[in-house]
Amino acid sequence: MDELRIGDITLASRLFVGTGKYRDMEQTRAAIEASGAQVVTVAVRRVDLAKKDAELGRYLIEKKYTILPNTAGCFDVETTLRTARLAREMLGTPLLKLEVLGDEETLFPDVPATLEAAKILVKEGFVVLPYTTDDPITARKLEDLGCAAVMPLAAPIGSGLGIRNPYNLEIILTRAKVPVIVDAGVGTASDAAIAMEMGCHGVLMNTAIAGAKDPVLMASAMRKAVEAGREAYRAGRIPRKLFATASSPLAGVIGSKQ
Amino acid sequence: MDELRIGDITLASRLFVGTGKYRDMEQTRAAIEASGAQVVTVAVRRVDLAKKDAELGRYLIEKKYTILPNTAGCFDVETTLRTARLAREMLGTPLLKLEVLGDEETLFPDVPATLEAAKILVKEGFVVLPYTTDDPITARKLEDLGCAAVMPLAAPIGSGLGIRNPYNLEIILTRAKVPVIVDAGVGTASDAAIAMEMGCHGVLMNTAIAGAKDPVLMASAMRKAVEAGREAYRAGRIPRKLFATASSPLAGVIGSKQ
Amino acid sequence: MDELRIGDITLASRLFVGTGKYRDMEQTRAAIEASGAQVVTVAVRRVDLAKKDAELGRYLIEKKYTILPNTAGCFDVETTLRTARLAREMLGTPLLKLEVLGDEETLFPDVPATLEAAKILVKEGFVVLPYTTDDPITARKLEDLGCAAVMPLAAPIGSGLGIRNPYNLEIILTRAKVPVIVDAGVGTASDAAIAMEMGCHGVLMNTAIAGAKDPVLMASAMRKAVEAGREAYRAGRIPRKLFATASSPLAGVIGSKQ
Amino acid sequence: MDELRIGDITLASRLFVGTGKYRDMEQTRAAIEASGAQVVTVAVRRVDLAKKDAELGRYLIEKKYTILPNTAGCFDVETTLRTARLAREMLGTPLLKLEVLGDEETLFPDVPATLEAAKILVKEGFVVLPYTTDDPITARKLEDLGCAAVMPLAAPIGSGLGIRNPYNLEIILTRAKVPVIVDAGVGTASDAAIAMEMGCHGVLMNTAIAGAKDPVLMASAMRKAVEAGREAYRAGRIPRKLFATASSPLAGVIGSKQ
Amino acid sequence: MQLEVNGEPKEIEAGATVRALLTSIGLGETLVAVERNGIIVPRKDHATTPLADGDRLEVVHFVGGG
Amino acid sequence: MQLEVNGEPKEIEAGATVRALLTSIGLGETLVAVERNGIIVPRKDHATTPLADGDRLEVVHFVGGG
Amino acid sequence: MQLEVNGEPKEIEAGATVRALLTSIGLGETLVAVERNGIIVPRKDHATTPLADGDRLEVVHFVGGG
Amino acid sequence: MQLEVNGEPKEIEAGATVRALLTSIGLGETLVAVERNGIIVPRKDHATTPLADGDRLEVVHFVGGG
Repeated sequence: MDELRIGDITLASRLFVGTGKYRDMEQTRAAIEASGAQVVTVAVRRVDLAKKDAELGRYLIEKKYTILPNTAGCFDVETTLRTARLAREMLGTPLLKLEVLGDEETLFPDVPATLEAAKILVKEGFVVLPYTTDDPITARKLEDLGCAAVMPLAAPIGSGLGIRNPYNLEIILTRAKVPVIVDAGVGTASDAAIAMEMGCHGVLMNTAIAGAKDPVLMASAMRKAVEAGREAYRAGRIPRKLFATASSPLAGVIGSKQ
Repeated sequence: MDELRIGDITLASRLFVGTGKYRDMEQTRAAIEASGAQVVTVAVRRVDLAKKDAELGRYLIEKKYTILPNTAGCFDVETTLRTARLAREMLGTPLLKLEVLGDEETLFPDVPATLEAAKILVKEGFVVLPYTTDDPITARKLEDLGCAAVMPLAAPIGSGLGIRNPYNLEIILTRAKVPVIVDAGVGTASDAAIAMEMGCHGVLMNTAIAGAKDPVLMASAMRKAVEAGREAYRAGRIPRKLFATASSPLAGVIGSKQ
Repeated sequence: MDELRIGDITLASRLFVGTGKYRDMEQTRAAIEASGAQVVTVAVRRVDLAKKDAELGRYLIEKKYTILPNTAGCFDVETTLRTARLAREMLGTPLLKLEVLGDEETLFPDVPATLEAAKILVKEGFVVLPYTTDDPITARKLEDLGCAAVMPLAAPIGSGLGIRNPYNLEIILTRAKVPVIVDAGVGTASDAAIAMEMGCHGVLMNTAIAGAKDPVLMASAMRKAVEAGREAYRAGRIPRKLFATASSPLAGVIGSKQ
Repeated sequence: MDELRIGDITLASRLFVGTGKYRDMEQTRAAIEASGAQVVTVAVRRVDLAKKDAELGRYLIEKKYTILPNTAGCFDVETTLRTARLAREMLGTPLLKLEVLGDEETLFPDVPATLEAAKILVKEGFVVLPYTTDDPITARKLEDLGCAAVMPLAAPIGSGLGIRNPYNLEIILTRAKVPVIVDAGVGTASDAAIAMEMGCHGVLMNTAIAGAKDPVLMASAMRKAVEAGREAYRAGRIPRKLFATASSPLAGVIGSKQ
Repeated sequence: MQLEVNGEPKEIEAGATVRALLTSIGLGETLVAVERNGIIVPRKDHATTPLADGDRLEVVHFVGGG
Repeated sequence: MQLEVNGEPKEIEAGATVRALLTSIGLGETLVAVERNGIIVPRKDHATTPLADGDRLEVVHFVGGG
Repeated sequence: MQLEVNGEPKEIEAGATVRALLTSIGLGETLVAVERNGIIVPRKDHATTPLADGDRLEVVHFVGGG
Repeated sequence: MQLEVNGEPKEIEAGATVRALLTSIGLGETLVAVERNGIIVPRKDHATTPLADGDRLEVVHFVGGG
């Protein structure tokens, strides 16, 4: 059985999906289901006192999804820590997608702040899955701090650019001893397949599905793409060559002399 | 129902697989089945008088695969025509994968010879699916000659390089009125997904599956990749952007002033 | 001395420039001069009976440029041959840039027509430099027909996409015994440098210079880029590696223990 | 005049070269001269008590090169600061290429340590040019700390991979108010040209020149490539298009009807 | 007394507990979490934790995010 | 009489038909096709097409190919 | 007599040579080339080649091109 | 007295200055820089800065680097 272990969770699906930006709860439900994901990310936000609604959380719990709360929207260590603790209080589980953002324009992580927050949260018992740049040094530091996985971005959040630097990702994969999950930047199915073919252990995405014209169909595409990429990785692809190699035998063609 | 029509054949699967280079008949069978392909290519070769064996043909017919005989190994028009006619005589159906090769090192098509053979074979009633370069002019000529599809190469046969020139392929796709099937050069699952995401109508491959370390698993990967790419194409991917767009709401974070 | 021989011409500059699309004759002159090119392409067109003007031809002859007339705009063999013969009559020299175009949208060559015209023109004594696709089979046929060089396109004429398929170009370069000159598709300086670094013997361009905001400055850029690419090719670049190699010594840093 | 200002230095050449890894002093001299560089990087190392030799420093001072000492080889803030101060004491000028490395395998910077060292050194009056990842957040922080330029890596030091992530670099360029100099990763001339065409203000390299088979010829190639890329940037390249645009007029071809 | 709840002023009777606050807002206790002056109030303590005038409270739940 | 079958010489009795040839090789008639001197011999004519001395025959079937 | 020059009708006196035609158009003989009914008229023959009624002529020169 | 220079032990007469150390090594004062126990000794102070037993010195110059 080809399963992924993160902390003490064992997963058959390597696709992690977000729940933001869907048209409505019905579309959210249909897309998540079509994606086959077992782990689903959510954000922690103030209850809108005017129209409080816990429908999303209730649904995910009822359907037994593994909820992965994030600290999206946090731009400093303090807010990040408080948001993380609120998430744990709400859910009773220590799983956390750590994000400490650098600015709104790029939504790239703030590297020193992410490291600082990771250090504290690991000590507090969180199972930390940090969103990070594709910098191999930062990835290693996060691993050394005790993070349960590292989650380098493929490209800016919501950009749809795909894996912009496979070289850095390959260095991270070569060196990591924890799972490497590509987080952010996937645009279409082949992007997810490429990540898995490189040996990534999973892919996390939200906008690529929720922002597609048909999110439910795209969710299905992503499920198949992640599975295809993983199977291709395990199956061992053919080497790349400049010249051709025949697939049909060249001998035995009619008219040839023996 | 998202089906592909070529000539008067209607297909649910957009993956076309070859039957060359497998370890044995058992592996051939398992890989073809795992690929989900409905159309299967075969070569036409002299019966080896010492050890004649029609197992492959019998199996494909029994399992109701659509057999697509090729003219692989033919380097001139005359041999190509004779091979095509023998294939039709054997099978009783006019479907033909036309290949007239330029040389053994590249296995690229001989463009003028391919055009000449296509012209004659279409007139003789064949349903011609020609292997061609990614030259948009040649693709159009083949279409104008009455070919049922055009099958540009992604890269040299067996090279595993993937779609080396998406620009030419995109020009062909923009202009073609017959199905465009990428034939040759696919190396791994994402290559197939990319072809489908570009709007190709199908992908034909042999070495990428048969040459993988685990051909049956790779066949499954390819099946999913082609479906993923097709679904992503139909689902309408998000646009590419240089900067980020948040997937979690930026408002409602704790600690912020209203 | 690193010179290029084509037919019996010996060239110090490996940049070939067109003369179309400039604002006026003055800009044409300044750009050609800044490019350092020795070979300059021109088109053959009917004298406009209303405003005949031979200024371009006179200038090029006076400045001792090697004039390379083209058959641009010809879409059939007959018109191509007649245009070629008129060019030779006008100039008294057999140098010819052969173009037989497939259609106006792509301006890709018509491969069979190009081969047919090349065969006839070589027999008539022309020194034929054919514009062709990046198909290695066609390139070899043109060479076998006696062409003095082969000139594969990098991308569609005027598209500025650069070398869209370095793999095909590399196959052509590996096999060719005549000079390989990239013709069409260059967009900016690095595109020209890349072609030369791959081992191409020259680059021919027009729109990339004439269509730039400042054509004279771009001409200078192209001159330097072609020289830079050629020198880099001859100098022997470092190999590509995934990991780092220090350029400063790692020993002798202060504070370290011996 | 197209000049580059960094701190209060004004430069005509935008190529910065290192002095490591040459065969001998003679080759060092010839390569630096051929590169046309005005700024030359050096490392600070313990005098070897057995064979002390100040030839390099003497030569650079005599030839009036602007010496840019680096802190290469430093893996912690303290050693970096001490090395920087020693360099300033030796040279009497505050120019500094700041490197705080993460590990020997990647030679990627340690981002938090680089930020910390930059902060201190700027306060001490150094003109700090920091080597950094291509992370736009870190680049902005370095700028905000008062660095005189930012120097993102294109790829690992000595890897020769070229600009592996033009997207990140483009984001940095869009936002930076100080010069952006690509430092590390260039492999050949076109890599340098591409950096300059993107709008980078300079390129710093060592291994690409010193490690070439013919370093002096490669130095000349790099000089021309940087100039070519800069001129192309200033000249304003043509837009990229999928389809063709003729460079020769399509009207006036012989044989056509009016 | 006067509280600040999610950045907005809110009036509540003196001596109210966290649970009372949640009830007054119309929230149950599942799927929300409460922070009082920067410190989490565990769910089990909601009923026994009195609020004080000037307390700053954050009451959060899950929303769609990626 | 002497034939050339798939590029190799083959001796067969005079007057033999295509079907006889196939039988002598040990082949049935399904899943093979026969060309005689460059012209297809349709399956339905195998039994009635006599061979002649010096005939060049191609007998083909399907093999794995891509 | 009536000629077609570069796709347009042109009237010229009977018996005119190629050179006369070029002169009448205002062209010298350098840097142009002439084709008459699909065949090149070499420059050295311009003065001695008479035109005939109905001749189709192409008179070309170089223009900017790539 | 005993110094550590560039990580290696070095014996020098008591009361020697930085300049004396450099001279004893065979170095001039240009193009080198000296750090004593982690603090730069400016060139102008070389002649007047006495060394003490156990001092750790770093004496550096420029080498090729990138």
